[in-house]
Amino acid sequence: MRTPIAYFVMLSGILFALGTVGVLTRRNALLIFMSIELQLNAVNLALVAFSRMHNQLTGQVLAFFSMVVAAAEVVVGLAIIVAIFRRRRTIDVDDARELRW
Amino acid sequence: MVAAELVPQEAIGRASLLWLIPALPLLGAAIDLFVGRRLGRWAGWLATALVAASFLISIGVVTQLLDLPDEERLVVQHLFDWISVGDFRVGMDLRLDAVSATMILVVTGVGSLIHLYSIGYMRDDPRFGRYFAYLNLFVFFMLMLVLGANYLVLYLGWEGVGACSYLLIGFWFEEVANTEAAKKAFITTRIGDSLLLIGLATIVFKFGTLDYGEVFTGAPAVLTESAATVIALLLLAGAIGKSAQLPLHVWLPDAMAGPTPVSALIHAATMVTAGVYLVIRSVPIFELSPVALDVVAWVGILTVLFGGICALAQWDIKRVLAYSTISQLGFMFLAVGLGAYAPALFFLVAHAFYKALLFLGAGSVIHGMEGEQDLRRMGGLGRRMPWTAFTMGIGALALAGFPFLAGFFAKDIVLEIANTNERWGFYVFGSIGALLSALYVSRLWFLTFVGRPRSEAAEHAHESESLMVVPLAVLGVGAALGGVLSLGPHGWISRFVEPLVGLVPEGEEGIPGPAFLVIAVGITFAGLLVAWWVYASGRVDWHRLRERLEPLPRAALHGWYVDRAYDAVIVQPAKALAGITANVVDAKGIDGLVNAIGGGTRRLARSGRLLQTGFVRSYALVVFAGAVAVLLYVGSRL
Amino acid sequence: MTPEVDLGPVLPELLLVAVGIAGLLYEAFARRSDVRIHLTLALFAVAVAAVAAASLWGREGPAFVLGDTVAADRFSVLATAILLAAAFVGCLYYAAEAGRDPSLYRGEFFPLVLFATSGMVLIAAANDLILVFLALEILSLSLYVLTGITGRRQASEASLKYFLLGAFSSAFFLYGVAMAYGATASTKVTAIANALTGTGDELALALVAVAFLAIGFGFKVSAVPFHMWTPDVYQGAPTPVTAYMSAATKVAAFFALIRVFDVAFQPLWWDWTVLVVALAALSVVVGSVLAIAQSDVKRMLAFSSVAHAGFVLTGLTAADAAGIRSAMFYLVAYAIMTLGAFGVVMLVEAGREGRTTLRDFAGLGTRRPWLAALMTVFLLSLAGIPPTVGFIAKVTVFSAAIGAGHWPLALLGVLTSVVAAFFYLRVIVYMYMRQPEGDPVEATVPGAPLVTAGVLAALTLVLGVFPSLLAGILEEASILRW
Amino acid sequence: MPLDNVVFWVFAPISIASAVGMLVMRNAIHAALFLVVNLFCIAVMFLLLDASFLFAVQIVVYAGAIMVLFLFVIMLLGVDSGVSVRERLLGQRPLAIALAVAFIAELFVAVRAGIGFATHAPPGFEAVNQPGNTQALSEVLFREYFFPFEVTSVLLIVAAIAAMVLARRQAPAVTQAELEAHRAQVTDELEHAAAEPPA
Amino acid sequence: MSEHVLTVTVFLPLVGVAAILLGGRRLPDPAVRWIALAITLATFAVSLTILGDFDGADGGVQLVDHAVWSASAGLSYLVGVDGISLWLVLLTTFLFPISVLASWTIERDAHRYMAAMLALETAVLGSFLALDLLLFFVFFEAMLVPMYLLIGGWGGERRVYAAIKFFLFTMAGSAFLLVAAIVLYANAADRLGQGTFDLRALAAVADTLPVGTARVLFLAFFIAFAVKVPVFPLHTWLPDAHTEAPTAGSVILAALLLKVGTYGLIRFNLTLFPEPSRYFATFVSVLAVIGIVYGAVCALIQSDVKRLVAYSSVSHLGFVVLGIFAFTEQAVTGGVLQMVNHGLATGALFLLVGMVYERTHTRQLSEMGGLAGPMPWLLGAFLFAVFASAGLPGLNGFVGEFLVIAGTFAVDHVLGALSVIAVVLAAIYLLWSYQRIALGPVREDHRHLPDVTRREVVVLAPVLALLLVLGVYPSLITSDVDPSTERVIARVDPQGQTTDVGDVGVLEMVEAP
Repeated sequence: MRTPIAYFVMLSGILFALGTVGVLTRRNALLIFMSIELQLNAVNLALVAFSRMHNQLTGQVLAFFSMVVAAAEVVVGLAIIVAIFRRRRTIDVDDARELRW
Repeated sequence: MVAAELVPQEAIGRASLLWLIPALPLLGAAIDLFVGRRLGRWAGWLATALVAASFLISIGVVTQLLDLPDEERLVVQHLFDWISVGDFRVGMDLRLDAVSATMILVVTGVGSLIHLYSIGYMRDDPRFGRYFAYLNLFVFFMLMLVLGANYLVLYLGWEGVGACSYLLIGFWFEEVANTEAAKKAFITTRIGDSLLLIGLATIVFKFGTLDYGEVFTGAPAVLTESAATVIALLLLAGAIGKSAQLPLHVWLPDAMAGPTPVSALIHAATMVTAGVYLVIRSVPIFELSPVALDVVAWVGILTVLFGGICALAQWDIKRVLAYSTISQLGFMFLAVGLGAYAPALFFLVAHAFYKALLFLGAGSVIHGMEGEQDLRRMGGLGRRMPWTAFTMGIGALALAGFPFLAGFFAKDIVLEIANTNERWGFYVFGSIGALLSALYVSRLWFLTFVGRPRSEAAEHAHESESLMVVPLAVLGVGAALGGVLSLGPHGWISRFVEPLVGLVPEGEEGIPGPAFLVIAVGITFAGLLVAWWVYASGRVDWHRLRERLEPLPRAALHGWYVDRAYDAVIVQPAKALAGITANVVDAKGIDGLVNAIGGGTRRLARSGRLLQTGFVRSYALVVFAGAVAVLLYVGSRL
Repeated sequence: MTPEVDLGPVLPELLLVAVGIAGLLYEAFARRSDVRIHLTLALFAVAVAAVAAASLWGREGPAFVLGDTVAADRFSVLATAILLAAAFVGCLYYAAEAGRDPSLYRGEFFPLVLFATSGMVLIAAANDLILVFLALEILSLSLYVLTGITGRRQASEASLKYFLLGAFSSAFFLYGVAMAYGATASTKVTAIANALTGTGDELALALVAVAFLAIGFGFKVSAVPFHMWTPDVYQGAPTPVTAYMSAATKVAAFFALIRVFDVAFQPLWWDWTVLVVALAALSVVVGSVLAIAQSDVKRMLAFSSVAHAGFVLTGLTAADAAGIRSAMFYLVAYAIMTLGAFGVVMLVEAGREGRTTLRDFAGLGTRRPWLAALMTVFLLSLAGIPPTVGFIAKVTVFSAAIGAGHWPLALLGVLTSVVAAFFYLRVIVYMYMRQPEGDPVEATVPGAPLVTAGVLAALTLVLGVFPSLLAGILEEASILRW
Repeated sequence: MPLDNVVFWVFAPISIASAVGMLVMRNAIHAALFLVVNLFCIAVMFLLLDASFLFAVQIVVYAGAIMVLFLFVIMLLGVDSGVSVRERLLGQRPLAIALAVAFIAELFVAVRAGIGFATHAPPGFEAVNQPGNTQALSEVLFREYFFPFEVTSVLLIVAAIAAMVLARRQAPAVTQAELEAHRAQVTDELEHAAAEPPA
Repeated sequence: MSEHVLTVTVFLPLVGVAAILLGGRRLPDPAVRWIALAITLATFAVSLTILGDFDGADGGVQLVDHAVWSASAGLSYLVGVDGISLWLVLLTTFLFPISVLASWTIERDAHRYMAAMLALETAVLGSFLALDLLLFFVFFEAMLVPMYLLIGGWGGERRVYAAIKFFLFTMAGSAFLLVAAIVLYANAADRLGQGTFDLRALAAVADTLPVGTARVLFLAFFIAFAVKVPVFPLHTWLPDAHTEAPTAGSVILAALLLKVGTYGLIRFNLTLFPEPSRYFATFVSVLAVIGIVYGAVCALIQSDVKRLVAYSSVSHLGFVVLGIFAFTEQAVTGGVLQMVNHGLATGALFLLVGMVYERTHTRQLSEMGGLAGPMPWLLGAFLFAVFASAGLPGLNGFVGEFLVIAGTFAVDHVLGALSVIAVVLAAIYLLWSYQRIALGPVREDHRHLPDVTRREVVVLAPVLALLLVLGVYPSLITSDVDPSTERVIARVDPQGQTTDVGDVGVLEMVEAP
């Protein structure tokens, strides 16, 4: 393979940063959540890249676990968002600010 | 020329009763204080009896002293260690020597007479018992002052008499003026006392002790002239305050607010003379500093003139006497300053008699006039109060320096010593002072007892009860005959005291002896005659005369406005300063800073809590910013 | 090769999970779930797990089991003990609260707490970063749900915020795990340490890993600037949950942090202590200062917990056994006093229609003297006033920090505790120096939580006077092998 | 240019572009679809890195199951129109972008120092992947990581409970207005409270 | 018993706390009062046996009671008494029954009040007796809480502000102390291999510190104690706290709590840091003199009588600090004596102010006047205390003041002389305030106020008697204090030029030339 590992790591970093920007700028709870998924995926990319770098499969196992976690998070997250929506009829996170100051 | 410090003798025989002399009045004070109300009139008799007992013991002790040879006339009784820290010890020690012997006789003698007088004078006072408690307490402290064998016991008495003076001046505390006067007396003297305290600290620094014996023995070796000057001046400051000398004299005229017997005892006979006593006591130190002695003399002479002029302008009978006291104390200071310690002590004794007499007489007048004190409303009382008039006449003549009465000898010796070529200034001013004394005292007597009654009260005045008159008579005898103690510069009292304080310095005579005597007597008669001419002859309208001399009499009446000057220059600025310190520097400045720190934190918190906007995205932003910051740090470590 | 399976060291976790599932089944199939049965089950689980944990104290055997992913040491036993205690108290509180107001009752609370606790116990014992991550997720997900379990408006908002920020920060944590793997080719704590000891080749990635892991842990322990969720969530969550969460999460996360930083990244201590110092300083200052402006007691305690995280971090600036001991002691103390304080808040809240503002504490000293007395003890302990355990805890962390040369940080910590004292005292002011207002619904105080709080208060004082009771245990537990 | 390089340089920009697309899409469904594209690109990267099993899982689980779940919820809630994309927080966007750029830069520095941009993956990964990626992976997973694997089951149970708990309907308690009023009152009081300096 | 007498003394009041708190509402208020009184009296009795066991000639620490508290952390329970602490302990145990008795009229929450008082007693006693730095700190901090509750719960109008200010101010000061103590501990760990807070061991450790470090640590200790004393300019908590505290609170605050500060200066600053003590002596002395004058000046124009007494405390405590940092035996012993004296005199003043307040319900000088008419005994006692406070010889305030002045003057003429200003100012503010309270015309509604009650006589008589006794026979105290101060000075200033102003040797000088 000719592509340096660092390229993959940097790509993961860029995607992670973009995910972060998504968390920070989107008001839709679902989209924020999707951005977090993007971040987790970016990390997976890094893990797999490192796995390749070290000539090991451990990294891939880690990525596998990370996917499981992501799946579980999705369940909980979506449940919370649905619950919120039921109560408030909106999933605009900027509206959820009764708790402040 | 100072004699060496004597060798102290043990207190044996009658002298072992020395401690009883102060103890008895203290006992009286305690009893009268706690159960005085239940004792009723007996409170007064008890107090009087105890002071009289002290007087008797004093006589017994002093006679024993007299039996000893000159160089052994020093008895020290150690009661207990008052302070003992490290090598610094202060004993509660009593010291009987010629000087203190003289003083205790005066204090207990005059004191018991005034106690007796007070029984009558204070008869109707609701706080009769308490009055005598205070009076006894005063005698106790005064005796401690003079009997103390070290400066700290002296200071104990010194402050104690001040406190008693405070209590007694403000005895009728319902009147604000009285309490003001009491406070003024205490505080003004305390200014002097504080300097005295520094003086004591200096003595401790130089000698490591406050014991008279050690200090006096060591003084010539330990003290340089400048050190001696410093200590002497600090002691003098205390003396000036207590003896109401310029510039701390302002409290004494006001102190007349107290009951008149108090003025007689404290503010004429005893307490105010403590300053003179202190200087005489400290002769070994003063002798080392000619400068200090000069200062003493100058303070004395200035006070003589100042007091005399002010006394001349007063309308209040007691204020005349108060200024007179100031002036007379000036004479004593003058004497001390000139090195005439023994004569000064004699002056003190003589003054105690005639001034106590004058005060008690004035008290009798006031009593007879139902509390009136204004000379302008008196007149012609001589017929209604003959005993008072007579005895006061003796006192007045004595003060004026009428030949062969006590005051004559006293003043005469002082002027005689001043009568040298180098010191002719003191002589001249002293003579003027003598003239003023004669003038104001005869003015007082004439205005009070001669002429027509100038008020309703004066017409109905009555002689006081015998309880009050007897002491007058006894004091009258003393004032008249006190001179026998000191006939000439080498009288009895001088011989008694000189082993301790040294001889009267001899100087080259200025005005020859006979001429001097003529001048002295002439001055007295001149004063009496002028006063008679103005106030008693009826040929002069003294009101008009006074008006013509304005504004001088008014200025003199108000003590040359020294009070007002002090108020404007010291008291008011000090109050303002205190106000600024407490309300601005402390409240706004220091505490303001404290509150600002607190308030600043709270403001910070109040604005800081707004960071917690409730927007989850803001929170995420902060987290991310933190992450970037952490990475930035990591980057810096690469 | 089949790996040797020694489940002994994870027996407490297994027990918790097993009973948790049992509770879940009961909840699913019972017609009307009964809080008493749930409570009994949960307390039973905790008790049994505690016994299991206790038996591990004297365990002989390999230090690392289950494929070297779990460390079987006394360090994790101690953590287990504290966490079980917190779970115990949390369940008691919730049962009482649910008994008072049935509308608050959700049977799933108990299994969730058991699962969360199992995650926490595991995180303290995890010897592999990925296991740390998994355990972290178990406890986090449980807590997200617990926060919103009553379904009330504020609770669900708190739950959402907690979830979004939690997921956000766990992404960072995971990135950290990835970086650590990238740097050392392993995620085993001990292996990382060994790898880093050898050469400094891939130091850069290791440092990045440290940074990301610090962010993840910082979030969990609510260290500034990763604390933003804390006040909102503590305030919004039901008080029993807050009590449990504030004590247990912090303990678990700190134990994990200690193992990761003081073992895995021990070779890099020179670098990470600076980070810890910065986080500690920020936390104590921001936590203490911002608490001043709070009018809600739960929110105030939330900020105070931020400050306390700072104090634990202060102890951890000493990258040695002393630092670990001090941090552990502080965590024990913190768990005791925060559980107690929130317990009292819960009991007060019960009489004030769910409100927890300072005003609701007015006159408590006369209304409920015992409650006020207990609260006073906890507050003084939180403020670090002797003779409470909070004081000794502060002294130990400052000792550790000063021993490591960080005296300016210690000074800052002590000074900010003065600031902190202000708001703790203010509660006392309200309790004792203000008249109560309104006519509160004086609900009868349930016995169990009151007794629990009483026991905690007694512990606060006893450990404050005899801190040496813990000394031996801490000494043993602070030995981390690698 | 070797094939893998080409693939990388084709899919990397696409993945970034799709990520950006997700960020800027008004419509949630569009955003979700961009995310799917992105996930697919990452799956391709996995393939490049010889992780064929993960490639499959990525597509099946992520792009398939998870994203479908997302889309399902989006449609269920029908909320897309309800959420504005206007930024109401001052400086949020510029700050977010600036920080992201800084983040990338820092990472760049770290990666350059840590790995270096010339370092290639070592050869011999085929040996590691014997007898095939999936089997090899399962060896590691079930030997070395069997315990974490078991732990994930707890995670999934928790997720299940979460869904159970949160799906229920709730009853309202104290109204927000009441609480707000109460709090405002207390806050007001605090302004003039205890430690106010003396007037 | 006798080997644990100090421990018994310290913790006996806690028994009372337990009894009162456990008794709770079952105990009626009178029972609570009597329990508190009995316990404090018992403590006093026990403390008197200390006096019996104490060897006054030995300047060292005696009756040491030691127990390991936490071996791993190097903490120990270590108490002991020397001449300096002995009389402060006795002052404490003496004043507490009186304070309890003075609080007899507390109606509201008597349980809590008395419990706080008793807890306070333990804390104060512990502070005076602890020889372990951390143990001291524990008691030092623990003092704050009951005092805080007393001020905040039973104080005047601005009690909450005053209580919090008191608490935070002191705590802020002690922050430095804690850090410095731990630094010493860490150094002990370095040098001895085992960390310790034992004062005796720490002194040796402190000697090995670099000069700069020692000086910084000295300052840290100093700040803590300076707040407590309080030394200018850290005094502003004091007027508020004194003014707002209930009577017994003010008494204990002024008489005892402030003394913990000055005691700490001797016990810790001087003993641990000899070189820095010398280095900063002038600085501290200047602050002390500023405080002496400043406190007096501020007292001059106060309109609230308790505030006035509070500022007078600033001034008086300045004397104590001045004495301590003169390093002459007389000054230091005088300082210690002055601690006791100020405790008694100011305690008496606060008791009296409290009694007057109970009758007139005002502390404003402008609203009083002429009270000596209806209440001659009460105001007589007041005047007695005023004189004692003003340093009238024969009463207790004088001897200490004089020893300090003389002892200081010997080493620094200027400061010694300046401090005397306060002698005058004290007379002014005390007499002026007394005049405005007691003298002049009495207000109509005050005309029939009752004079002292029997209980009040019991409260006042012992204190007033001691004012007199210590004025006449201060050796009662100084003979025990002196050997201990000698040791302290020998440590601080081993080559000192002037350590005993009595050691001039005049008679040798007379003979020598």
